[in-house]
Amino acid sequence: MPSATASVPPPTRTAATRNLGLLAIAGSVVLALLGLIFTAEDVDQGSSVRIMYVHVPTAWVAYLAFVFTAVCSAGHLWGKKHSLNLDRLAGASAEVGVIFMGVTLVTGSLWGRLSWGTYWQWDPRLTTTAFLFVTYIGYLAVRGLGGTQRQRAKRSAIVALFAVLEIPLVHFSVVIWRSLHQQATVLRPNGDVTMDGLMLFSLIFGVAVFTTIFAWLVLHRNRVLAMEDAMELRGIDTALAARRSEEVSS
Amino acid sequence: MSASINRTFGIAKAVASKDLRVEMRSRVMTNQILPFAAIVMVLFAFALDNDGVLQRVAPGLVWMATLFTSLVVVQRSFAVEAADSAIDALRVAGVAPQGVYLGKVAALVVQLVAFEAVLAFLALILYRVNVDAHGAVLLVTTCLLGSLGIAALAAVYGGLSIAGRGRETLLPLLLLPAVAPVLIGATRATESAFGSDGARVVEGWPWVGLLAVFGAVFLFGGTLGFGPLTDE
Amino acid sequence: MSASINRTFGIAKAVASKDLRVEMRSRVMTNQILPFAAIVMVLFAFALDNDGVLQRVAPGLVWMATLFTSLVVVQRSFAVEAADSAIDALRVAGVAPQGVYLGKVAALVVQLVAFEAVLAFLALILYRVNVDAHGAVLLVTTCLLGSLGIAALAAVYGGLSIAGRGRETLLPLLLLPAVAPVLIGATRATESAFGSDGARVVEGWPWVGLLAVFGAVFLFGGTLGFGPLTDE
Amino acid sequence: MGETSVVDVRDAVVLLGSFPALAEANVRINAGELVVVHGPNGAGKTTLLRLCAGLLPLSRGSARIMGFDIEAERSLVRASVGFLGHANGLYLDLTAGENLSFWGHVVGANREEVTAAAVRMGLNDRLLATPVARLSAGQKRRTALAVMAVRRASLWLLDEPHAGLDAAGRDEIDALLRDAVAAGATVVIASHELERSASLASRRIEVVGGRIIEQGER
Amino acid sequence: MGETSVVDVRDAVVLLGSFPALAEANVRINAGELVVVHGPNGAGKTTLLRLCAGLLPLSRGSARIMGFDIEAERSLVRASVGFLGHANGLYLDLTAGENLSFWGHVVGANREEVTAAAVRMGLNDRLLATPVARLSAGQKRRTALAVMAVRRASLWLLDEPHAGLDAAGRDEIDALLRDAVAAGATVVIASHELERSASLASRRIEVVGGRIIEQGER
Ligand code: HEM
Ligand SMILES: Nc1ncnc2c1ncn2[C@@H]1O[C@H](COP(=O)(O)OP(=O)(O)OP(=O)(O)O)[C@@H](O)[C@H]1O
Ligand SMILES: Nc1ncnc2c1ncn2[C@@H]1O[C@H](COP(=O)(O)OP(=O)(O)OP(=O)(O)O)[C@@H](O)[C@H]1O
Ligand SMILES: [Mg+2]
Ligand SMILES: [Mg+2]
Repeated sequence: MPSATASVPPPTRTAATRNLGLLAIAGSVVLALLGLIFTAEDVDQGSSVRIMYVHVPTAWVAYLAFVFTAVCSAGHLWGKKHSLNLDRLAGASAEVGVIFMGVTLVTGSLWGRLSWGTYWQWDPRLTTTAFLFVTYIGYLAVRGLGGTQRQRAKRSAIVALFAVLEIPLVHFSVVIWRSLHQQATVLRPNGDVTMDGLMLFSLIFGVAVFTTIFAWLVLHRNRVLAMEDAMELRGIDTALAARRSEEVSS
Repeated sequence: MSASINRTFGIAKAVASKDLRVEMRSRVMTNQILPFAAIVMVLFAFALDNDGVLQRVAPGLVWMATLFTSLVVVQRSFAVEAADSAIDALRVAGVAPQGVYLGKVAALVVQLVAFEAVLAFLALILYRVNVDAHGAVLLVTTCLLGSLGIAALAAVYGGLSIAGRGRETLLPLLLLPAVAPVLIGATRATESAFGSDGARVVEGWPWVGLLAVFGAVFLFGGTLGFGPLTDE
Repeated sequence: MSASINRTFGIAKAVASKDLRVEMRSRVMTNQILPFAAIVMVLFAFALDNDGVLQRVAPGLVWMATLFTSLVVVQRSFAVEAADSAIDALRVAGVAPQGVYLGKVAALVVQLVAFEAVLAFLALILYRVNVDAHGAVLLVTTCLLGSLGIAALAAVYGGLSIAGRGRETLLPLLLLPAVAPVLIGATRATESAFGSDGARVVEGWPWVGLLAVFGAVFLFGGTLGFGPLTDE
Repeated sequence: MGETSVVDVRDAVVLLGSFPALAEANVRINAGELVVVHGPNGAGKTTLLRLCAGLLPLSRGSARIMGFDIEAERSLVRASVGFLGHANGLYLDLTAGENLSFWGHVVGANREEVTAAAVRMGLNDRLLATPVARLSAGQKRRTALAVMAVRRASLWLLDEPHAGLDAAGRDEIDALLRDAVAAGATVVIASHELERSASLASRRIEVVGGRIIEQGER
Repeated sequence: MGETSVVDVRDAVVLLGSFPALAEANVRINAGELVVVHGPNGAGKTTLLRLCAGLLPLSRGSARIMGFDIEAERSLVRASVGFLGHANGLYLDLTAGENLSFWGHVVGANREEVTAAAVRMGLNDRLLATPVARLSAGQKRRTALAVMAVRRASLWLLDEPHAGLDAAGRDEIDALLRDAVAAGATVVIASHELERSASLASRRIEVVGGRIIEQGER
């Protein structure tokens, strides 16, 4: 049943992926212009508010990545074929998510230094974010446990479904525990948005740009993972040959 | 269906009583973990006396110790399965993994609650915490639900971590961040029960609600996930 | 005499490097104890932020964690000997027990010092402790001598604990009271190094002297006592 | 033939780490056989038994046990086999009696069956009340075999069941296995004891270097 | 006769817990003998070997090993015997090679001797580089026996040395033990394999119920 050859997805050198990459680059440039030049300074925070255009989108896209991981994992577990490709997509998405979450942490710390005078506060939002980050490092460690690809897929899919439950906790941490961190300003429960028009636009534009970057990275990473899996399967032949020659020689 | 559920609970009972019996024989909890926790509490009492800090720290300390204990106990509980490869026999017996999981959780909860009882009692004496009748009810509920949440999650990841040599290292990495909310909720509820920092008892109940939700979600997820996670 | 001393040190070296290699393979320290200690420190920071308590508690926390770690590590270090009865082979090989003891202590000290380095570093960051050059020297000396004292005692009791089944449970009971003076001395010296509560660095050195005395006494006693205690 | 195959392993590759402990092995065993697996140390006997018990993942090839696919229907496979490895699978802190009655509870055997199995393997009341950790090597193995007898599996997989047993114990095992076959079970044992297993088994399988080099006639 | 007795156990009682695993046992073994200890499971074979290795306290009676009193001169006794029990005494996280070279360091054997022992027990480079935990049962036993060979003890005490070994391995052990005797050592093994040990040993000791019921002629 487990087949000897992994299905390697189509090459990434297609027009679609290339355009996606170009779009990501162009978008980044526009976002930089918007963030650094066109948007106004904040009344209280001055220029440091510009960190927001990276900080908030990376946080949200990291959420998106983790949710995507969970969706792919569910698809793997409950799908008829138990597709390994979905498992690799889940892994790729989690890797990119961890990187984005790392960017959130770093930009948040820098911002904190500017607005609170310290890199780190033991604040619920910050702490839960750090835990979410650690959880997905744990998820990646589970992926690296070894065993066959099916074992890896099943194990990590279950862990992913547990891990995704932490996201609401991070999001609502500011509500549950009194927090220093910015309360929800955009995604408020009551739907009001309190933000200057261009700032809001830039923020949403940033989210779009980082989502494009995310998609582009996941496509490539997924392909690399598929090739690694294929290499691993090919390694079995080498190992079999080695064992045969050992038995002959001894 | 109901027969199979009965069977699952039968297995859970067998596994739980086996685990508790092993613990009674080895006495790791009573002779090893409890004294250590007690000494930590005494040392804290020395280090932080004379300034209300103590009462404030007490709840956090109790729950931190519980978390740590759950790690040790769950690791031991699966080490016992692995020692003479009993786990292979269990896997092959066609035993419902849900039964094994629920049994492990039950044994773990019993041990954790016993541990917390001693610790809470120590806190009352050492840190001069006062608990009234309402507070006591809150405290007991918190202990039960908090332990359930921790145990439900610890047993899942404990099962994952024995699946191969060297995997023990995963347990804290996976468990600690996931269980942190339970820890915080339980600590806040205990603060209310202890009246630390002027917290009132009624403030504790919403946290208990949160603990109940966590406990239920983890137990449900664990019952579903334990089998696939450990069946390799 | 000198030949036999050389031989003892040769064995100590073999045992120490074997222990460290086993640890490197199993990575219990790096993947299991360290993350746990780190998260405890993080949670403490979370629980006790905003009120100078943190800096005051930090030294005690570091040493309490070290003590706990020494327990786990020494237990593992003898569990490794007991797992496949390697200890029987060692006993029968006519190996000088002094060599085994010194080797175990050395491996333990290396692991504890590595652990403390990480913890102290974390304390510096998380708890915003400041250490100047003199403080750093004091800190390093304290870590070395404090670890030596703990390790020298822990190895004796560790040996005792494998001499029979179920005795591991005795370990903390025996170890904790004996090691308390080391713990207090090391904590005080670290407080001086950290400048907690306005302590000055020079105030730390007398404590270091005490640690040196304890370390020497425990090491000497252990070297003499380890053989008779474990040879049954 | 296909229907009666209790074990049907085809071109199976099992990787332990990156080492192919089974390297394209082919085994077929019919219902009611008592088969012995021979081969040098490290040949893959244990791996073959563990694979058939559903304890190892298959990297390539296929394996059907009692008609169930070992990957897709693992839990059905596991429910119908009994496995005893090199280790005894006992709880060392519990007494032999407690171990037996735990398994009795788990598999739903009644008290008489448990007692009968203990008596059959020569475990007297003193031994039943002794923690397994304190039993002698052979007494531990006897306890493990009593547990197997309680299990009443339809496919018995035993890794060196005679190891550590005295002469009388070896005969008892042989009788136990013959009875199991008479009651309709299939038995596969790995063994290094050529003479004893030749008289016991109906067929011999020879494993070398992760492949089956001889299967005897069926 | 008194001077050449390597093992001289008289009326020895050894209590495990409160159970007399040896109940007034008398054994005498001379230098250069290769003796096999037989007996049913739980008879006290392992206990006898462990007593002679200085690993168990004597409750009553006396025991002299290589002329040293087992209670008063325990460390001298231990230094001159080599012991292999039911367990292999290996560090499971270390590779077979690392285990061997650890023992080489401890007993002061040089690298050639260590390599020779490994080769003799059929451990190739791949096995030497594999962690012991991953070796097959027989490969572990081979490693343990290679360690014994490195030890060069004057009294070898082996508990079922053949357990888990394949046919070739059993012959290798027999040769190893014969060589040890030829080099002046005394060898005592416990075994359940009557035929094999009859051809190997110069004398047979029969233990039943903690007492020696037959010692053969010396
Ligand atoms: C290390 C420090 C920080 C971390 C880990 C962090 C983390 C996060 C995360 C995870 C989010 C997404 C929240 C959600 O929508 O669920 C977020 C949003 C946000 N953060 Fe931070 N943050 C940090 C520091 C800061 C600082 C210093 C500021 C500004 C003073 C800030 C301002 C914001 C704002 C305005 C949002 C958008 C809020 C919303 O609309 O929901 N953050 N941060
Ligand atoms: N992780 C690993 N890396 C390398 N080799 C491994 C690993 N795990 C197992 N092996 C090898 O795989 C083989 C497993 O063989 P198996 O245990 O099935 O042998 P066996 O036929 O039962 O031998 P024995 O008679 O000694 O019990 C051994 O050669 C072992 O060295
Ligand atoms: N603590 C204890 N309490 C009661 N009985 C004990 C205890 N420890 C050991 N025994 C008994 O002592 C005996 C020890 O026998 P020993 O291990 O020497 O047997 P053996 O001849 O080596 O048997 P085998 O062939 O099975 O290896 C066993 O009968 C065992 O049940
Ligand atoms: Mg085997
Ligand atoms: Mg024995």
